[in-house]
Amino acid sequence: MTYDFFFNLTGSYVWADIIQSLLPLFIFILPFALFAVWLERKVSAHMQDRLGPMRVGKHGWLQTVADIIKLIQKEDIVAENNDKPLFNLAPVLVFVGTYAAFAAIPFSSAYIGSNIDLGVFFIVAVSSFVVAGILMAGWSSNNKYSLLGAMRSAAQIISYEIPTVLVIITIVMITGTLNLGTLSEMQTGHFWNWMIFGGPTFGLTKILLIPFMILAFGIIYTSTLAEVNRTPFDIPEAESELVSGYHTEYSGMKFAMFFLAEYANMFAVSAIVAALFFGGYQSPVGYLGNLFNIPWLVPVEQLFWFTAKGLFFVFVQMWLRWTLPRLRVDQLMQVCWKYLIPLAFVNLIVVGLLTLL
Amino acid sequence: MKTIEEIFNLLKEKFGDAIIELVSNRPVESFIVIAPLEIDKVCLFLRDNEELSFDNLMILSGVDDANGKNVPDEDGGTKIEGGTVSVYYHLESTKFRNKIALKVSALRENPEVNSVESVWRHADWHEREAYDMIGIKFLNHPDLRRILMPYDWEAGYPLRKDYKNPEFYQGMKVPY
Amino acid sequence: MGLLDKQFATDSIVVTKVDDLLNWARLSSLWQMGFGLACCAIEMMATSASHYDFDRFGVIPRPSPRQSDVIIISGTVTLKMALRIKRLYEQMPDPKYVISMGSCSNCGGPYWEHGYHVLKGVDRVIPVDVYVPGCPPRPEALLEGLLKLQEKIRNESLVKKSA
Amino acid sequence: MALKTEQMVLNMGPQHPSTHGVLRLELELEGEIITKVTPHIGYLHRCFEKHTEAMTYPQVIPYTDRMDYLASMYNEFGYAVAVERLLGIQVPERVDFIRVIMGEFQRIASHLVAIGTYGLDIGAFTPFLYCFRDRERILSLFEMTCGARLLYNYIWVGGLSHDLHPDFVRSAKEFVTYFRPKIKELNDLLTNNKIFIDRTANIGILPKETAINYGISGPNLRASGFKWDLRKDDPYSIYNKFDFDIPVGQGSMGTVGDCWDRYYVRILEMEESLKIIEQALEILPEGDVTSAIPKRIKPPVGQVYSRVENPRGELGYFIISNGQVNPFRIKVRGPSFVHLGVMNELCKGHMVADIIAILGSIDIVLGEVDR
Repeated sequence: MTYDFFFNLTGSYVWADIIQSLLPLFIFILPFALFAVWLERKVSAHMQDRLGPMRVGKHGWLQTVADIIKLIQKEDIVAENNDKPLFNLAPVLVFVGTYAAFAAIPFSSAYIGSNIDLGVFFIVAVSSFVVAGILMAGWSSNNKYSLLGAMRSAAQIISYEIPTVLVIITIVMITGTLNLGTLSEMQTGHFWNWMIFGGPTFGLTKILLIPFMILAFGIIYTSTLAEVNRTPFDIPEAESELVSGYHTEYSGMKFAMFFLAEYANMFAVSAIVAALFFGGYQSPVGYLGNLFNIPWLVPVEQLFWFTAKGLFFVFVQMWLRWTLPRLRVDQLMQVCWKYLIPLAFVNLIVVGLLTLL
Repeated sequence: MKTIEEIFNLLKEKFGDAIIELVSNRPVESFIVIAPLEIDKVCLFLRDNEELSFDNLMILSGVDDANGKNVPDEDGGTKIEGGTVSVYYHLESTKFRNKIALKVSALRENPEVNSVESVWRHADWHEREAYDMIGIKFLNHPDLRRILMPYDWEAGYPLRKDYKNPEFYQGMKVPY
Repeated sequence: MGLLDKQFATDSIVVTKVDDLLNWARLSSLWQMGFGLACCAIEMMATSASHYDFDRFGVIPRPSPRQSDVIIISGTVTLKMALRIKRLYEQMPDPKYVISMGSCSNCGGPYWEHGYHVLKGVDRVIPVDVYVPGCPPRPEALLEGLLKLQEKIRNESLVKKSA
Repeated sequence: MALKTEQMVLNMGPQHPSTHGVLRLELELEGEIITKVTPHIGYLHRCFEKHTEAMTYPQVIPYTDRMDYLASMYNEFGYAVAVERLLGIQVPERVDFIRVIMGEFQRIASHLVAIGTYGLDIGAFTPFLYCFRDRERILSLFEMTCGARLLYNYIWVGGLSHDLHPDFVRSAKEFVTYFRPKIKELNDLLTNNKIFIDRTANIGILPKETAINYGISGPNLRASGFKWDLRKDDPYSIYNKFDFDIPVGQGSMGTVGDCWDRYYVRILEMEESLKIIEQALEILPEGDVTSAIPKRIKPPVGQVYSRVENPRGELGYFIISNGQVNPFRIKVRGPSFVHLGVMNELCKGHMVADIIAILGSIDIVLGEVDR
């Protein structure tokens, strides 16, 4: 829909492609990352009886802008013993891995970067780039803290991808599609059609599915927390142990890229959770656009609902971060291999049986 | 609970000449003076004897007695020649709530005292500190290095009374 | 030195405006190196904590010197530590600033006379921008020191100074 | 052909977010498992003992403040008690009461920092700020009394520098009622958190015999299950007038003497300190606090080893007097100095993350380690 619009506007497939693909970066990821960093600082401050940034703009809303402008023109240190090509490539790779995931995320029925049939699969695959980037960062920094952080991170992200994928398979088994757009469309109507409430099925199956869906949601939310290195799983960058983990040696804009990628990633996983379980861009109650018969309002409302759901989960991530301590690296692995993966398997089998009903 | 006189007599009986004297005419605290090369055996006895059981070394302190002669040195100041440095041991029995102080003295030029590190692990760092600050060498200590001062500090032992501060350390001016 | 500093030979309206923007960004997001030495470090922590809240000024502690803009020398600098502080300072990316907090790091403080192992002032090893007196300075004093530093940054320029 | 492998040496500090100051730990690692820890100290060696030899007895007090800067009141307290023993003087009753009140407030403040930074080490940021918020209230009480927030120079040999502020008793009582629920809040947030327990229980176990052999004292010794508190076992000042318990480690989450026990003993001790403060405030006698301060302090030739129960453990002063106005030698037994010596014993076989947990749980202050 938007693609056609841009095509008509510029008269060229190439330009339409470029605009289409850059759109989420400029209208969404960068502003969102800036906003999320500010939000994180405000949320943490208010949880801790503080005020947070106050001096730059009203309630410090320009704080992150100032941070980024400062970081852009900071000296970019590449130390003598760094592995320079890898050191320079790593932040780009992390950023790209995160950004590419946004291509398949359905922001609204009118805008999906690339409405491919393998949407979910694509996101899972492409976000694994991040692991490579982190490993490269840790190795090339030639710093023992970075190396430890990177090794922990690789182990963690790869392990936690398994329960994530198992839960995704569970959903795919019910819906029969990997396309996130279709998946969202299936959950249309009201909130009881969301997957967390058993999806658009009817009767006994739906009621029986609800507890297993809630379990599936718990598993996937926990494992996505680990995949984006948030507390209680922020072991790769555990400040009190490993200084700042794999990005210890990065300064200036390269650090900013890690920083922005982390926050963009937070939204990406929240968006996946929202799309899989909470109706994607669908409104829980109905559309004003339909009510007043204004067709263009519906996609805008959908964008609002999608962002709101995503932001809610981002908020929960922040909430957890400022409440919980962090696990140790072996306990982290235990949580994954001893609890989450067996549970996810059991869940998969039971849901599989239930869908046969 | 035994008094310090009783402990002194007990030790005298067991170790003979190694136990030098009992100083009890000073205010607040009395102490037993012991030969520096016998102190570890005496301490082991004090710890393991059923009736004494001094299981806790409270503090081990090195002291420069500064009881030698003051003589002028090359650059106009004075330095101390001769005399002794001492180590004080304060022991406690957590079982009998009893406390005792021991002292050993060694010659200032090359002070050598047996280490009690094998009796109380606690003594490890205190002995290193006494070495670092006063320059007392503890024989049989497993790891006798400087502890507080930098490992490459060459200007002597700071808590000796005639210590002189160097002008520079690694290019940084030391005096105000 | 940052990427742009002292790259311009002459002043112009563009440079001045860029100056203003960069100075604003620099002074509003002074990330502090999370690094304490002695007693003053406790007051520095108290300044970051709820009651005084350094975060209001955009100051957050970063554990790594590579990501910090300002190092607060909070406490006595000993000879053993001085070379490490110098190295930490050198690890920070430009533009970087130094706040010397407390009498000890200003001039040796109470240890100036007999402190055989105390460096009498951190300015013997690294350049200092703002000195905050006190033993230890109250958090308000540290905040004032930060405001002074911001004032200093506000008047910086990208123009290369001619001799 | 076998691959050549070697152990990784990780250098932690002197600048590291959680070495609590300028401690340097040299870790030998086998993967993430620790085979050896070598602490290197002295990065904050401020020559305390040299200074004391050049100062008169009262002039030493500000320097004792700067040793354990989280428990300045108690350092002064210990020093004053030691010199008074050497002089053989008795202080007025009100002085003793105020000293005890200040000392116990200091204990709470110090434990709050210990607990807060421990949370920070484990990864929970918020409890740290809650602790500092509550500590700020105690600091304002101190400020009201002597005008300083951190280093007080308040307890003098033979007395105190000032009497209490007229509002002090009321504010102190207010604090006690304010603080009790906060301990519960802390328990909810951190102590009973499943992740926190997982991280700290059964980690860094210190058996009682080892602890005594290493000279461990204070909360760390009590956490190992040994009921030993100098306030009761070697009473000084007027502690024998108060009714309070000595909490010991029970091993309720793991083994006796693990990190969780060391942490929890501190929580319980704060409650006991509140009890002492309440009792002392009730029966605070009137009197002059400066009357017993000697004009000129010149103790006789002699020596004393005097110790008090600092928030961290046994703080001892060994003073040798040669009859002059300045001490001949003062040697301090700092509890942190002693406790740090046990690190290697505790850390062997644990992981890198546990080092932080263990170091935080033994609660050291580098100012006192290096003096």
